Amino acid sequence: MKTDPAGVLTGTHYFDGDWACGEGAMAAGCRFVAGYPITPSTEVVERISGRFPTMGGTFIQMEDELGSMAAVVGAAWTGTKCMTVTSGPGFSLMMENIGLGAMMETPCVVVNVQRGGPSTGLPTMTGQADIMQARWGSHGDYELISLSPQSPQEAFDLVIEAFNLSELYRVPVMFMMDECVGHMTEKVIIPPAEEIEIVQRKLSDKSPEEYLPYDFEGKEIPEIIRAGDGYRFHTTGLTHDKRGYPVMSAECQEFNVRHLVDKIRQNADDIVRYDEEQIDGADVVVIAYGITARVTRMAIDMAREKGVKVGFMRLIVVWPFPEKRIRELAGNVKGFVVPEINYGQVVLEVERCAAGKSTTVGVPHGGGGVHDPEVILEAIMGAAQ
Amino acid sequence: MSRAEIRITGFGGQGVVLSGHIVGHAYAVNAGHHATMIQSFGPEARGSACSTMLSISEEEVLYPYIRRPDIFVVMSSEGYEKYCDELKDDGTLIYEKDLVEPQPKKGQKAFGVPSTRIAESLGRTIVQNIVMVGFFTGVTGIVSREDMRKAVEASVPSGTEELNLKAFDAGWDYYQTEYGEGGDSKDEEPQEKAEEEGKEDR
Amino acid sequence: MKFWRKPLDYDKVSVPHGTVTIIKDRCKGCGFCVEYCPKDVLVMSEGFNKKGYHPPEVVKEGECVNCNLCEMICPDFAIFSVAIPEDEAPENEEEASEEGELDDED
Amino acid sequence: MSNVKQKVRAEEAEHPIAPYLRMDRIPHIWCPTCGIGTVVKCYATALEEAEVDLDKTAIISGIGCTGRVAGYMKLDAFHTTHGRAIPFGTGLKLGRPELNVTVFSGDGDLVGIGGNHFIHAARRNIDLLVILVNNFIYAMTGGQNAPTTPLVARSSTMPFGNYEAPFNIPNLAKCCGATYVARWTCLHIRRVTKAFREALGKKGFRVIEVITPCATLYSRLNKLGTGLDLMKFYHDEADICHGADTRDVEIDFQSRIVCGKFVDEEKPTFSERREEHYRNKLGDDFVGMPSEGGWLHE
Repeated sequence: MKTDPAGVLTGTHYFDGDWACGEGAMAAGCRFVAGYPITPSTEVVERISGRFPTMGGTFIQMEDELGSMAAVVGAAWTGTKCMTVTSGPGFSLMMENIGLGAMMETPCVVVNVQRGGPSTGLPTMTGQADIMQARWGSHGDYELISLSPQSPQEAFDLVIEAFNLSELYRVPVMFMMDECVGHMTEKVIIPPAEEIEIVQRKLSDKSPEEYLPYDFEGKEIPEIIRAGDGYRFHTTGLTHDKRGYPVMSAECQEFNVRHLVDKIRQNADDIVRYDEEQIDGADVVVIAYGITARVTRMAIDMAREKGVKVGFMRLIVVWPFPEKRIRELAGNVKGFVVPEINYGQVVLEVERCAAGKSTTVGVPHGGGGVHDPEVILEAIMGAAQ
Repeated sequence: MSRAEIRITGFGGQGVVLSGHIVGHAYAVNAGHHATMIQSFGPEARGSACSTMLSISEEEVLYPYIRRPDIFVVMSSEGYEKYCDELKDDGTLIYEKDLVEPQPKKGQKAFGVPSTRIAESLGRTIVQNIVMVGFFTGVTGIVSREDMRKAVEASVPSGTEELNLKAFDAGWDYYQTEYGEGGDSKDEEPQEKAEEEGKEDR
Repeated sequence: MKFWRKPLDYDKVSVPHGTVTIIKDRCKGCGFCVEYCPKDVLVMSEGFNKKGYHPPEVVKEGECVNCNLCEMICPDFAIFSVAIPEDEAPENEEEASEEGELDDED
Repeated sequence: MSNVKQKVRAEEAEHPIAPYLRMDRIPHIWCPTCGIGTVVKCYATALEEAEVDLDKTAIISGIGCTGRVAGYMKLDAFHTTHGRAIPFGTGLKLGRPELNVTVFSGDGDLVGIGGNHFIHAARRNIDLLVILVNNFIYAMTGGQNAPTTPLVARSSTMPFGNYEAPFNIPNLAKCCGATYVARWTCLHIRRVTKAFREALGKKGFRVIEVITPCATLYSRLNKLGTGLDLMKFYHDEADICHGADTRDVEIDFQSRIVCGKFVDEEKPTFSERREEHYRNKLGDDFVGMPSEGGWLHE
């Protein structure tokens, strides 16, 4: 399916990551955005609020992030593609209704332009410390998808992918930018509308009599419909059966929650995405995502100059985690080095998958800036020993 | 040029970020290379130290931060004191003549322009940064005058293009008069040419 | 003080009649219908329903004026009345008093 | 009005509300003498009388006893998170503007945890019908103090009586910009139905507060007798005073309850104001949200 030309600002631009993300969302067909201003994410909705009135989209600045996320889940049930945008403190407030979105199996996109935390932290400076929250932030068991762009161009391209994945798997997709990428300005090339592939929401063609909102038996993803088409369906944040009716029992919980988890875990091979560079024969593999992936490249160049065989793996989709690939590499490489702008989050996943077969070295950074390449270099040299 | 690093600094309200944006736009979009701009500013909207960093390269910029700038553009004395030490020993210093008293190291080249005064003479202090961009273009020659003019036109608020181009030309002319080979270069290109360029709304 | 004035067309006005249906096992015995029936058609029964509540029962069949009050006030959707068609009993087009429950009750 | 129904004699006869309810979920979970079911019946009757397109009507509830209403109505129904029914409804309404959206929830949900959403939706005049069932207490969780619990009334978290001033809901709604504000008790079945019917035909942020008995908790904790006793109390103490100044309609413990329609005015809704504004500013460049929802529907 090709996108609506009205939302596509074809051409070569000089945009920051926030604007590029906003443009990508509009190109993906997003036509409803609810948000609450928060640095450093606000430029995304500023961009959108200037462009929506000429393309049939609605932006509403809600009273808080609780309301923003609730409005997005509501709007998703009208068939309109929708998104909200925030940063750390707002992301925390959204967790309640991100859980609702997961439970109701609602396609939507949540952009988090990460800053330093905890609490109000460093509003104008970068961080990557919400990456575990993107996976575990709301209570209960569920699986979501998280993506992490490394540049404004990728903010544009990947947010389209985020919308596509949310449609394919009926989940809220977390778009985990960071302040650096959000406020970094670079050339962004927006292709013509007919060259942008998007996944359209596929509404069920079952009749209202035979349609069940959570009937996923025999298929991985239940068919979706929308409000206002005569289905008169019911959906709830409570544990529910295939009719969407609450059922308070351990059996139904098992039926319901296992599906939420399995629909992502069992499709992880299709969802997972990463870039690899010189992995074959490498002694050390550096794993990074977002802005840190770019900083890491300088350290890798330095290490190669010193004769170390370093491979590089850049996570584009962070959740689900590329477990399979890292398990394959474990044992074949001496060590993994994981720089990230937090005190150790994704590194724990790498360590889990390495399962003691390779050493895993974290390179933490508290936030407010990026790593010095020399610090990453030191970790690489250490892991190569 | 494989890679050059530029720092532009001043106080909030001087249009530091916009001038960086114009330089980056000219180099990346109009000249077809790559330019990565990073900004840092305090939480105050006006008056605080403000700085923008540009990494320009003919190849894709991987590492987006600057470490030792090749070019340091400075529009406030506070900014000068904060960042002067990081300029490369053979770097280029471009400064606001009335606000900054630089002490360049041996080997560093320094070029001053009274950009605020020139902007005042044009009637609007606010275009000081564009005067500086014009002067910068003359000093560095990293992109053609025309590519930079187009970037100015595309980046300033609509309705203010004429004033801003005038400011740009004034900065450019100041360089030619004070440092150039003496030629007043206003006759180079017809100034309306850039208008057909698709306007970006930023 | 109230004055009752006989309408001039009193002989032409027919009183609507209805039949009350009670869905016994849905009743939770709140007694609202018994209390507020303007014609005292209902009483709480002695018997229990499946859930152990006393549902109402009709004691004055034929007195029901089909005002729907029991149907409206029942929180459990357990009682309703339907109009007896005109060929079986004379009926008035007018709905039951808009003044409603507060005045009708007692 | 289809008041004349087919005569049904059979014992298993179906109730006239059946087309509006998910009968497979009845009986409902509400306690004996709880008034919520009565309010639901009034709403269903109003839907019928107002002849609204049920396929284009969505109902949203938050959490709590009244939060279960959406689960019983045979409409597009959303049982959401605690306090978020109004913003959820805002998204639904703005995402597909042709929908009629009713938010049906309790006092704790709408003006306690959801209070911020309530006041801002009223301020923006989002086109929502809000039915607020007020039983003066958090009932589903066991009788804790609510933002509507009258002064001195006892609740499980105010065992010596409530010392916090409660919200005067009609005044709150009016002050924040609601276009239709009424209060009734669930004894006033015809008035409630009429208010619902009237409000269904209007636009803007419409708030109807319905006082209902909670015998299981509020009444028991305060020794007020059965639900029926509370209904009798409403009968004795409800004053109908249309157009009353909402500042004068606060509810004290076991005292007069002023009922009536307090506000009924026309004001442009959020969407109307938005559209008018953009038409003025952007002229023909403005493209409104299609009534069936944003781009991309085959």
